[in-house]
Amino acid sequence: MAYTNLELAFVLLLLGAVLSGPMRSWRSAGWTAAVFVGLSTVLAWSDGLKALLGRETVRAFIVPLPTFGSELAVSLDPLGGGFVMLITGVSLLATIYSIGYMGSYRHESPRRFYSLLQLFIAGMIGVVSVADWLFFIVFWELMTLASYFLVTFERGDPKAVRAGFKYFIMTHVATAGLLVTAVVLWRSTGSFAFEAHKSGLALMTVSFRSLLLALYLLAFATKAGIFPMGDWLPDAHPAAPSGVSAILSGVMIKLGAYGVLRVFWGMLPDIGTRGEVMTWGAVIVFLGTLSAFVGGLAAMKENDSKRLLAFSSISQTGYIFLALGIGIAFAKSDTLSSLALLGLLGAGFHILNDAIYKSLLFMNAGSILYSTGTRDLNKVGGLASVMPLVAAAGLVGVASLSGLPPTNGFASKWLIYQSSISGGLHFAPFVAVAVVAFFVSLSTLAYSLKYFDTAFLGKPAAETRRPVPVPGTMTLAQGVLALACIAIGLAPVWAVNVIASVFGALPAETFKVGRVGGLAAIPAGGAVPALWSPVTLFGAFLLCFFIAEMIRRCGRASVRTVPGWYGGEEHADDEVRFRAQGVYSPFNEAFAKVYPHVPIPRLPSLGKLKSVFNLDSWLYGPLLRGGGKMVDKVSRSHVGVPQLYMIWQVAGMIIVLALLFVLIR
Amino acid sequence: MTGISPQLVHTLSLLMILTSFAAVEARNLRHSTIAYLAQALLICGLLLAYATLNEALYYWAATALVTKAVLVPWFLWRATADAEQETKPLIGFGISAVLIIALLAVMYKFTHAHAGLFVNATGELAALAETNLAVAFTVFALGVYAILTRRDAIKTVIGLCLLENGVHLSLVSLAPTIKETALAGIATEVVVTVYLLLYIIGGIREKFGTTDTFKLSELRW
Amino acid sequence: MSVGTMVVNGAVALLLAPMFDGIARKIRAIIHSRKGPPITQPYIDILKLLGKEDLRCTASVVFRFAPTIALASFLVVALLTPMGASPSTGVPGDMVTWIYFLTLGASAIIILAAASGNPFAQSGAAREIMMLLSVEPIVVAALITAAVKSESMRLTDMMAWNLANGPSVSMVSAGIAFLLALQAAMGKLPFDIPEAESEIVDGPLVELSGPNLATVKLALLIRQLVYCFLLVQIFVPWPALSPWPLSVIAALVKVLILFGLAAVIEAVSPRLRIDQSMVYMSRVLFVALAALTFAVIGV
Amino acid sequence: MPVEAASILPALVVIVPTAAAVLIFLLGRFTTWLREVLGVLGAAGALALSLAVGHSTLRGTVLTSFNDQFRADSLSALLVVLVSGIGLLATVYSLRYMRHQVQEGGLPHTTTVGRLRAYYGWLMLFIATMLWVCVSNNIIMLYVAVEASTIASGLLVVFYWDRRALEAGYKYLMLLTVGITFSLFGCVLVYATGASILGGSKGLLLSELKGAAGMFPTTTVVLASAFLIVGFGTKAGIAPFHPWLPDAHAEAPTPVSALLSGVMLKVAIYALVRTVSMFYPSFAPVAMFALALGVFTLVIGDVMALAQDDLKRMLAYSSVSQMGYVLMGFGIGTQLGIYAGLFHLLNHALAKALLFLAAGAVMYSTGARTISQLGGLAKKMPVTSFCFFVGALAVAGVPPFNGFQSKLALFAAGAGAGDWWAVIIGIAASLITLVVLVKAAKAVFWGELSGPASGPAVREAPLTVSVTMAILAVLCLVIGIYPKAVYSPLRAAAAVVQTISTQSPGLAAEHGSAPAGSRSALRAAR
Repeated sequence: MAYTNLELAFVLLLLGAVLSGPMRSWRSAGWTAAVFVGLSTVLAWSDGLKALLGRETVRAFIVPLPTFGSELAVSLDPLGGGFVMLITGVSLLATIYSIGYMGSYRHESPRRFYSLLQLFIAGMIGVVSVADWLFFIVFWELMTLASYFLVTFERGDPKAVRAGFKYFIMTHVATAGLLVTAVVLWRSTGSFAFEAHKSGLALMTVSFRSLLLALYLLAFATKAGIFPMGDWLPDAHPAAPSGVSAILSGVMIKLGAYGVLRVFWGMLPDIGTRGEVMTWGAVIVFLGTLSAFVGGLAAMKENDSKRLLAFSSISQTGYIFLALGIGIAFAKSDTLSSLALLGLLGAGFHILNDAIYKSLLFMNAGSILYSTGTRDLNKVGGLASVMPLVAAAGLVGVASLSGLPPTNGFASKWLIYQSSISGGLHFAPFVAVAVVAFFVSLSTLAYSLKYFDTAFLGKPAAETRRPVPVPGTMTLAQGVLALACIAIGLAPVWAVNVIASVFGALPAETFKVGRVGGLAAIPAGGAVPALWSPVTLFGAFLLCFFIAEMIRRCGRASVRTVPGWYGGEEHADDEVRFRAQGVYSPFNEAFAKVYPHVPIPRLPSLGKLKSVFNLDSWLYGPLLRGGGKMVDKVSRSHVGVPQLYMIWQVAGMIIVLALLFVLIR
Repeated sequence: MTGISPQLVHTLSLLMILTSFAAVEARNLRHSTIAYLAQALLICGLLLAYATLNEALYYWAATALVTKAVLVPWFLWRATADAEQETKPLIGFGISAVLIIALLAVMYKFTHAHAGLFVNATGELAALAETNLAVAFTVFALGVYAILTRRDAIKTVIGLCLLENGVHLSLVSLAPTIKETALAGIATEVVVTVYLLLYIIGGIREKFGTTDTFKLSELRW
Repeated sequence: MSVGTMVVNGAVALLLAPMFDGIARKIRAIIHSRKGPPITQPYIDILKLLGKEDLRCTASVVFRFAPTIALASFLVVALLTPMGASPSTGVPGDMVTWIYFLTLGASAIIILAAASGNPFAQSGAAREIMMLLSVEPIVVAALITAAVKSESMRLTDMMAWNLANGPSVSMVSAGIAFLLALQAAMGKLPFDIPEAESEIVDGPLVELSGPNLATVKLALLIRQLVYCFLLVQIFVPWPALSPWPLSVIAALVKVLILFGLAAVIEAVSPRLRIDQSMVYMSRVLFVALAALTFAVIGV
Repeated sequence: MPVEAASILPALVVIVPTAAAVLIFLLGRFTTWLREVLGVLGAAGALALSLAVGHSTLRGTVLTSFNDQFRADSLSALLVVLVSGIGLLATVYSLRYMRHQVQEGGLPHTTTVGRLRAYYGWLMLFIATMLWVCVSNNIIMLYVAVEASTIASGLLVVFYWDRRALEAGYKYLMLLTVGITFSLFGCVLVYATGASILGGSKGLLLSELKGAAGMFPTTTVVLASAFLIVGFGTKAGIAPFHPWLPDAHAEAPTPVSALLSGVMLKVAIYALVRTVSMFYPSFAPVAMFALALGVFTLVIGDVMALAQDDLKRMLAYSSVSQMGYVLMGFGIGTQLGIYAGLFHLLNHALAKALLFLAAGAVMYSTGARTISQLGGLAKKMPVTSFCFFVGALAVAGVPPFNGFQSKLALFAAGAGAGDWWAVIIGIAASLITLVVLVKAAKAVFWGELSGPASGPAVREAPLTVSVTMAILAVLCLVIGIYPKAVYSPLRAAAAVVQTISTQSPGLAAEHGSAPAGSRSALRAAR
């Protein structure tokens, strides 16, 4: 039987896990892992490209489980292909990054890192390359398990351990829902195959189907870190080693979006469910908007670099779900096909971009941690002079995170706004979504600038140790990602074409591709006309830059370096350093006053928002405490006196008799 | 198919109730031991009575004599060497007397009502079986009752013996005519367990200084 | 054609922006019953500054190039702004592009401030962002209203739609919301919170001098101009004179009126605290959202 | 229909460890090493014979000896191999562990090296009696064997002879004996009725009774199955008859705990299934009832486990819940259900034994077993922590470990039979299990080194200890990744048990592969 390269890649990863397992030295283990991940990346890309560009499904059959109506088989359709390429690409860079980064864990043993890392990658690849719920769940769990051990890599740190535990349990509770749906549909169809379950869903009553879909959504939204369910994210991502955080935030949480696509885009019955699909789309949009908003505001208040980025992950995943929902909402309508495509394109493109710049930024924050030993933005500053390249990469990262043209972040946000506004023409609430999205993107700008300014600009901080330069591998990984940001930003057309093929559509239905790679939305199929021609505009921008520089220089002013002016007094650098916590403090206080006055939407203040966001305090905490009380009561019934236990025996005996009489008579 | 005297069996089995009542209620462990001894002898008598139908039962009678009537009482006697008075039970004499009478009545009615369902003998054997089953259930119930309401570990052991007697009585009266019954009866002698329990109780007495089972509640929740 | 438009737009922005400021200062002086500087004063200031010594408080590259980037991006915004009434189809952008290039310039200034490492500058930068956060949503809401009405995200289409269909409730109220936010968008009193001279000595610009200061000042002036242009062209595009140079002139007149209005308000009102300004902005945002709702309803 | 072949093997399986026990009692007093060698030899011999039995039963023959008193079909074979295999591991584990316990004194107790003789002797007897349960074909002897295993293990439970041990031992013996006396009543009823139907000695033989069960009068069935469920259920730790279990499992020496939790419970549930399943075809409600009991048990067990701070008690309670899963499988009663029950029985035997051995290793090196006292051991005891995590995840049913396979089969079976409530509760409870075990694992092995764990003497457990754990861990992983390995024996074993009458028995023969029930269950469900 013919092996696909993907299987080969998978096997290679397992092999790498085995080989790099016993190694004692960080370097050798790291390079081994990097080599194996690199090889499997090449292989995976070969298959992914085949699936993506060929718009075909790479299939290979491995092991049958006929009695479960299930089979382990590679089935890589364009969607899976795209994700496989994303996963392997980011993971490879993260692995290379880790070679340098993990140098700060000399005291730990590399065994617990690289093997798990490769298992983690393998799990993710498995998730996106099967078309069978049973094995989907198996790989999903493998992924969760490996990532759990990676998150708790600093097992000496109780906070990390707690965070990992929270992550593990929350995702597992969600996955149980997945298991339930799988078993239910297996029962009604006798198979675990995606296709079979699609037909199974079609046969069910609306209410029951809605129940199952809700379970699906719960599972995937939890993994994706969508606001109410994704509460594990801001704890777990900072806790993990930065390379892992990059993968977690970069690709793993995107698999939640993958699942939503699989189910709500791929598995909903085609006929007679338009209203239903619309409803689910709206639900997803709502969830997305909510967590985009909450995540953005929470990030603005955060002073811990990695936590800030984690919240921003929540916010950006919110964007993805937002667009996803719009795409799904109109997916089944015949007239608004290209509007649906617009939404899906926006989501897909934003998945790609967020994967790139979010992993870049986590690596960036990791470099700060590596160099200064702290994640607290109050304790760092002026790092640009220590690591200029990292700073440059960080600048590109924050630029595209906040969607400044001409980076890739702008291109996808452009699509998202366009889809939400044109969606608003057909389903009014989506317009409000557009406004919120704009506001969130401004808050994104706010917190990303806060991150960049306080960390890299300004005066060096006195609190922390002298920053050490970061290894080349770390810089390399970030450089590659930064270049990717700009390249995709300048030529979004290519990306859009590829992503359109993921959804089996032709972009030409929606876009007129301009002479120089511009995108012009055609007013057809529900999309409104819009235009984004990056090359032209960037050309114009360069021209203007030239002019502006001319103006600036025309005076031939002489240059002199002087100390900063602090109202005429002399100050040491640290005294006049503007700390991160001060950045938006007026704003944050103001929020508390402002928002209650806003008639619509009536939002809690930032402070309250934090407490709303902190689900432990009002949801999980009481739940656990209540459960604990219950458990305690039950356990108190075991008083240890033998007679009591025997009374149970006899009572049980009598009950058994009675019940059996009832049952059998 | 005769040679077995119904009256004898009736009397013996009804006497068993009295003995077990005594064994449960006697405050002095040695007295209840003696009561148990008496009951053991009664069982042997019953076995002998049935043995006229099935000589295999003679072997059982013999072993029963050794285990029930000799070994177990002896163990109990040794175990109660230094503490003859049992610790105060949960339920006093009067109530338990009433309970036991009620129990007997219920069991009697029940078995006479439903015994036919699982007594497959005929004629007087059936009648015997019904009486015996009633008695057996009562004794069984008494054993359970003793185990539940008596705080003294040794008393619970006696209760256990009563349980076993009840089972044996039902065994012999349900399938008196089959050879294997004897084998079954012999195999299910509980004497080893009793010895082991008393051994452990000895240990408990030396560690805890008492045989009050309510004190045995350090391992809980 | 489009290239021509863009050239004109750029030229207008670069050359006339200081003049509007000069006029505004004149009006203010008159209200203060002063003589006031000549209208050309801003040109003179800028030219003088261009020649002055360039003092650098930091060697940061960002600090070096941020002023230019700010000016360049606001120029790009100017290119994208429909200044003449004729729908110049070729402009390679839409409302999203417009807003984001504006944001690009703003963030250039913010980064510049942060790079200077001066606390005044940095708190000014923070305030800048906060103003952005409270003003932009209003502008966006207004623009989205227009987009919904005209079913297009291209500014020129919005303008054309308004010209074709005449005023409508939603558009007018959106325009009013924009107008109420304009003062803050232009960074004039009572909303000049980011660079409050008497408070944080010009905020982001405190460390700037010579050509850098000139560039940033010019950039900020251009920003004021494009905001005004956007308002008048999208929400009150009438009269649509042709040929389009005429319409450009008409637009300039309208902008001039706006500037005068702004100058009057500036002259008579004290500076608000940022929280007060946000209360105000939240109210205005309400108006804008109401406009949007009207648009969705279809009035 | 499998061919029957007279063979001495089933009897030998029992006799060999018994002989080893006798030898230990006789010769053990002379030298220390002799009893250990004899012990290992006995267990190893038992394992070898069991494998032989398994081999021949896999080829479809049923071994009988002593005119059908001993009978080994594929179900017995599965249990026998399990018992003797884990028995051997526990014996090997004991070598260093028990010496350490009685010499350096891991726990406060009063034992002497001399009593190790009794230890190994009773250990062998314990294993022998459990094997006896599995191969006995005589319903009365089944009871006798179960009671005998109680006695043998009872002496092992009180081995330390301190307050806790004695209390645990008393409860253990008392509750179990009472419970098993119930089952004796059940056995007597079945025997008497069967004897009157089949006549004479046939009434004792399970293999014969199976056929006759359909003709039993209803009352007898009700009484008998009630007595049997309660009796053997007590032994199997089914709630609410479980309270002896945590005490005994926690206070016994660790290898014994591993045996108790790992196999003794399984042997008891085997006896339960052997006897009760004979009523399945004609009295389906019995199965329904078993299902309900199983679900109740798994909930209670998990809830109680949540409340524990003592590592071994926690494991014991989680055993209760897992036995609930097993009973649930048997209660579902379809072919797939019984297959799943057996599969989970196997997996839980491996995983829970592993967990107890790992906990023992922790006690071995730290002397502490209170979860809240321990912490950060992973640095000092990597192997142990690895094994514990494997065990925990396997029991919790996380892929790619074996527990997932069986639980999936279980839920599939429940779904197939339409017992939705059971499936939902089962899945939810398995999440609690996960919480319990992983929480304990991270508390013990992660975080800062604290309390007893920080002692200088704390180091990885000795070779014999860690090797036994490693073997079990590897087994868990292998079965989890390649479950096909155990399909055929499980299929054969499942085919032995009679299923409830929603489907024709022997469907396993119809299909090529193991959980053949699934499709038939589906057919039944449709």
